[in-house]
Amino acid sequence: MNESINSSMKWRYFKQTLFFGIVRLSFLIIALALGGLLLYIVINGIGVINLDFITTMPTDSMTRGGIMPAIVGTIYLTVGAILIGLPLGVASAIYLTEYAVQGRMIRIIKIGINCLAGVPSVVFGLFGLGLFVVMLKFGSSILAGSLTLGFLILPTIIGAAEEALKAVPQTFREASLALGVSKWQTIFRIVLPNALPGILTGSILGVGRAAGETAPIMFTAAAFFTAKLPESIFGEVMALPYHIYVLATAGTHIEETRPMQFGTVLVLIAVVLGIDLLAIIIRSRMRRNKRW
Amino acid sequence: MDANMIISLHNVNFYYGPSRALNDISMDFPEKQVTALIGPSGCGKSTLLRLLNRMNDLIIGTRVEGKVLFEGKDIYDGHVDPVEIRRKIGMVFQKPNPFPKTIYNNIAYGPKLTGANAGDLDALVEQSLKQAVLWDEVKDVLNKSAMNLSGGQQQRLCIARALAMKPDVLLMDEPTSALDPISTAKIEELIEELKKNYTIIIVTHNMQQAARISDSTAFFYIGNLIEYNKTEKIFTNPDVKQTEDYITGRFG
Amino acid sequence: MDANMIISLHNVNFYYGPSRALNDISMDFPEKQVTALIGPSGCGKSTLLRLLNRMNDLIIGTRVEGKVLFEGKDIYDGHVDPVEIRRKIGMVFQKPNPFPKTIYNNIAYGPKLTGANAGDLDALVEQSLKQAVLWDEVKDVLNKSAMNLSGGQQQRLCIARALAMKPDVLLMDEPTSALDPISTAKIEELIEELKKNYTIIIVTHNMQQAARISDSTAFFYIGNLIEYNKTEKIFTNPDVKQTEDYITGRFG
Amino acid sequence: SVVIKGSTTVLPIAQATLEAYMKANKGVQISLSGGGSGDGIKALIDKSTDIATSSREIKREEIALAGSKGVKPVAHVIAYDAIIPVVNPKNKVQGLSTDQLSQIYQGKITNWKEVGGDNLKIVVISRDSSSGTFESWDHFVMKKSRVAATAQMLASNGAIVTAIAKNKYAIGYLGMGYVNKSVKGLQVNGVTASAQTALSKQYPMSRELYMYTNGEPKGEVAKFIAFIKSPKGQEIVKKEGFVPLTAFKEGKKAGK
Amino acid sequence: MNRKIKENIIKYIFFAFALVSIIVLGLIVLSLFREGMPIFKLVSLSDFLLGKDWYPTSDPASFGIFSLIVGSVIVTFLAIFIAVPLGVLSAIYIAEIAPASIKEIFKSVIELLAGIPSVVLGFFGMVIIAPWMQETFDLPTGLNIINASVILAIMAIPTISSISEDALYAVPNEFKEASYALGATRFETIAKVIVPSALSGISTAVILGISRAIGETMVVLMVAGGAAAIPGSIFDSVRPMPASIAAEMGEAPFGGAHYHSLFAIGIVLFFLTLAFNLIADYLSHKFHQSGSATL
Ligand SMILES: Nc1ncnc2c1ncn2[C@@H]1O[C@H](COP(=O)(O)OP(=O)(O)OP(=O)(O)O)[C@@H](O)[C@H]1O
Ligand SMILES: Nc1ncnc2c1ncn2[C@@H]1O[C@H](COP(=O)(O)OP(=O)(O)OP(=O)(O)O)[C@@H](O)[C@H]1O
Ligand SMILES: [Mg+2]
Ligand SMILES: [Mg+2]
Repeated sequence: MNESINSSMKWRYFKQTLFFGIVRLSFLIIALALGGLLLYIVINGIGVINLDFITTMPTDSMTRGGIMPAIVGTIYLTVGAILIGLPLGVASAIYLTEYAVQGRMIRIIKIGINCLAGVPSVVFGLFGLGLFVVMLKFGSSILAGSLTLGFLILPTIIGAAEEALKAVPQTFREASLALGVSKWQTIFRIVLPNALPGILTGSILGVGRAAGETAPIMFTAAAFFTAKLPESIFGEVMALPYHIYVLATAGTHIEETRPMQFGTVLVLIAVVLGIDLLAIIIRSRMRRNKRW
Repeated sequence: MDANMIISLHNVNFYYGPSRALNDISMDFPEKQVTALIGPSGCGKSTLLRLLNRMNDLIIGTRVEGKVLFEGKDIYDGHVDPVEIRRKIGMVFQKPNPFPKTIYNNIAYGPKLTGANAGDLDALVEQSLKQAVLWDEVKDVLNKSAMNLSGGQQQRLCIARALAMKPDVLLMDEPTSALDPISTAKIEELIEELKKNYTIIIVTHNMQQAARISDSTAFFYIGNLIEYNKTEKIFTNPDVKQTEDYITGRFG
Repeated sequence: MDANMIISLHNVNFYYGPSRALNDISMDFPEKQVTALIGPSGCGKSTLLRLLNRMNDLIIGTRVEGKVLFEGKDIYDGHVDPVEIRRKIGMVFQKPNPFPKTIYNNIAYGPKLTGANAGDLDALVEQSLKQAVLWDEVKDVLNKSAMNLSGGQQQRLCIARALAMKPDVLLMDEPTSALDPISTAKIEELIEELKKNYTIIIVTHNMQQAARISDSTAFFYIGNLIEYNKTEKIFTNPDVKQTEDYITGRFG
Repeated sequence: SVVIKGSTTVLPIAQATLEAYMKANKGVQISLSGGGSGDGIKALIDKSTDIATSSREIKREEIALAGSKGVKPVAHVIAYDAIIPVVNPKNKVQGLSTDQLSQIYQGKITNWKEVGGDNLKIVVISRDSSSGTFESWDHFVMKKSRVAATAQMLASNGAIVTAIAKNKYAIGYLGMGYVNKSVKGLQVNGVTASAQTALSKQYPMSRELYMYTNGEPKGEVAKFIAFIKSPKGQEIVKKEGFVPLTAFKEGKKAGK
Repeated sequence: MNRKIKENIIKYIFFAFALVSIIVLGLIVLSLFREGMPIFKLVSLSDFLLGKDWYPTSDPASFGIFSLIVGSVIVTFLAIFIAVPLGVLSAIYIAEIAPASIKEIFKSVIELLAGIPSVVLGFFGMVIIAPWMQETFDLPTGLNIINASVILAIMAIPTISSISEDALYAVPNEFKEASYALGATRFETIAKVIVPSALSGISTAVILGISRAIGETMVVLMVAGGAAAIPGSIFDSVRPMPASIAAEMGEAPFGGAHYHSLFAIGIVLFFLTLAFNLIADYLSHKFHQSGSATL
């Protein structure tokens, strides 16, 4: 009797050991794959990175010089995308969570928004091309690209902001309302400040995505080469992701520009992961200060 | 019950969606007295309390029938502003729920936003904290986060926060259920003190507490008001058998 | 206390990280009797209970000092398997926590893990549900989700689930605090019934309940065992003033 | 400021010349995008570019569309390009006939040994069917038959160079400027592609590269196009690996 | 009363913002249809979806996207086949097995990896994996289904892992405690209680991963090889739908049949993601467990 219990226990623990082994292995595979990828890029790209690479214009058919206009362009486009996506997204989320009467209509709207989060980025590019570039005659420009990217990240921001707003304990709202404070004051003074870390993280992650997207700006904003920085929002810009794409696939000097390609990849990764890291740090900071 | 009646309920029914949580309740709450609401879990005590300052407006799909008069006016009347009602009828919740702000700002929050007494905030904060018997403990840490206070202190802070609005009525939903005995004792003392100036309606699970602090007690059972009388009477010689069973612990 | 002692604590201290939650507890639990643990909130009742079947292993940073003997062996000994201990010492929680599975699978979950064969399972499920006085209410809906049961039914289901493992000891942490009076009464009856075959250790906030159902009662205060004696003695003539204050409702 | 947009094939010429032009004319701002010949012409029609580069002639529908929007595309030939079939340097095959090329691209010849190479499967790589380079290939080699669906269709000349350089099975085709040491250009019908043979039409597959403007160019645009057509500009065209117009003229002279 | 008006004004301002967002999002769909529908005057819907020949520039042109659909589906399916087990298992690792002290870090790392731009992954697949794969296995081409799938999987794993981890983390502690209290081991508790309870969230995670993979453009444009044929093996090239759009849109004459057909592919993609989202919505409601016992 005791023996059989023992052997069945052994079998149960064996399954556990096996399973834990598999799980650890999966994690290891992922860590190695992604770590290896990053390492490879760093090793290959670090060589060309220096001050000149970051601060000068490309010359000699991109085989020399730096990628400054692409960095600047990416910053312009990203800032533009934030200016459009953030206020629209957060305000929409506030309406949807705090004001709208929950019901089927809201559920449909939410499915719609989720759906758009899954729409291929190239489709956003087409939309931007059709609406901003052609119909509204913005041309291929910072404005058109920022709008397209702003809308691309809109579903992400709405989703993140909604989650953050919902995570604010209902008791805070009740406590405020029970004091005879009006609803909008409660939203501005209590709900929003407390949802800020969540909104921020979600938004920054969205922004990171905007900075790294290629397809949406291909038709709406990105230039292969500009000799000067743009002077207005109706100018075209170079952008890091697009620059990588063209360097790797177009031009007559693909092999010669390979180091620059790796360098550009490294810069782009640094920019995007830097933005994301910022989000994660801010979130953990704010979370530490706010224990509910 | 010869006191002035500040709140009166006339044949009130309350619904969460299709299900009725309160059945035909009629009762009056005397001014500047403590009324205790008791009854087993789920009998509708919290529902009744939240009805009195229209906090149930926040729950979707709820519906009120009947009349709820506050100082003679029906608070569910179309043109009554619930914000105004809530300013006059303060509330303290079961779980202490301070804002994640400083102690000072927790108290100052309401007055600042409603413009009431905005002139002398410091004095108001001090006065409210003193009323809630918390001043001595926190006067040196007013700028520290309220989240760092103990449960009992937080609950007194919430009371102070409500008092800072100078309400006429104070609703308390099991204000001591999450607290240790010492904090509980302090809050009970406080209630004794407050009833000189405020009408207090308190929900409690604790029979002894109801007996100690209230002037009148109402016993509810599954949405019905079973018995409502002077506390002494309820605890010594209730009219209804169910009430007796409940308070002697034969169930619950 | 002349019964056989199934669990013994010798100078037990318990720590959550740096803070001590139990101070030097020594006590014995008699076999096939009901022992009640009472005391104000936060005094360490749940902590003690979870110590007895090593559920506190799941909380990071906890530490036990002293000896906890079950059937004479220290359950915190290095080579003791907590999984084995938990099989022998069942537990019912404050809030009913059925799995989101069918009623049948809730009961069958544990026995299946330990290799009960399918033939016996049906009988075991029926027997456990009958023991928990739930069989009649659910026998036709065994394949419905347990989440659809009422709170009281869920709690009895959790008891049945624990019984299906045929434990020696049953730990119950405020098993009726979330329940309505009728469900409470049923569970109290059930405990009466179960003590014929099981050792039961129950935490309760409800003095009347402790008085009604337990053979011995232990009163805790801030991590200390203040008084431990026959229930009758505790409720009629406690040795310690604090105990008396507590059970007469002078605080808490 | 001038905006140039269009063919990826013309990109290297456009970029090198505009760099040189801007060096000579400080203060002029020119931006350049790829996207494709169609994209460029589209942009010309929307008036969102000043110059559309194209590796093919503008199509009839495009002219019609332009007309309806009041745009009048004017063509400027700025260089010539020879389309060269390329294979991996390890491949033994030195040359193919247009007919063989057609068969290979239709998927009818599937092994290198059928055309004198090793016993290896042929991996057919083509440019995207919408590119100007493909159109020329279609015109010169395929005639009316279709490229097999199993052919890899890569989105750029660069992708083709990368793919062929690493793949001993593969055959592809490139604009002359893109042929470098990592791939091997094939003779076609026994003729090696060079500026000379392309000009003399001995090499059968060469095409014009265009810049289109809306109406006759004016101002900076006119100056820039003039610069490309100037000997200095054509020097750059040659350096980038394409066939300069001047050489064509010389060739014509030589031919006479 | 004054305050009430103010309150309403603020409400309507928020409403206006929400409306703008929704309208814009609606416009995106609308513009797809406006530009895409005209193709169906030339080709019937079934010829478009089921036709095997994609020769948009030939004369006469053929607009059959079946092989493009097959390409998308195969690449996505294979990516999911790789990404789901790895993603879910790594989520289990982070949520239940990893030491508490490094949990937070692992989770952050996974989230960070979700941010690697797709063009970078595409670049990696094209410049490094393709030549390596082609030489090591002596394949006709390294730009093939398996390469694209692996890269897409790398892209989808962080999404799947991170959202699954949230779901596992959200499983009420009571369920776990109930299981342990019955004498279950950690593995048994994970396999029989925690994972089933988190199934709703995990399925959402998987569907989101699929949505992301099926709509991903740059990766498939750069590494799938672009052959518009029905593949015979996973070492063949394919031309997934987003790659077709991205590659051809630049060259397609504006307003022509080719142009419209590319938008029509966009519509097909939209419906695919819609379908996945509806499935996700359905699953998350079906598997949804009320967090704790409801009283
Ligand atoms: N938001 C809600 N939606 C639907 N039903 C509700 C809601 N809140 C409460 N109820 C139901 O209304 C009834 C009364 O609930 P209420 O919270 O008023 O009870 P209570 O007397 O305060 O109980 P407790 O002592 O447990 O707090 C209960 O049956 C409860 O299930
Ligand atoms: N996970 C934990 N981490 C740190 N401290 C804890 C933890 N759980 C409980 N404590 C602390 O240990 C002490 C005893 O808690 P315990 O839960 O045992 O009290 P209790 O007597 O069961 O109270 P209640 O009647 O409210 O359930 C309390 O001070 C509590 O704050
Ligand atoms: Mg209540
Ligand atoms: Mg407890």
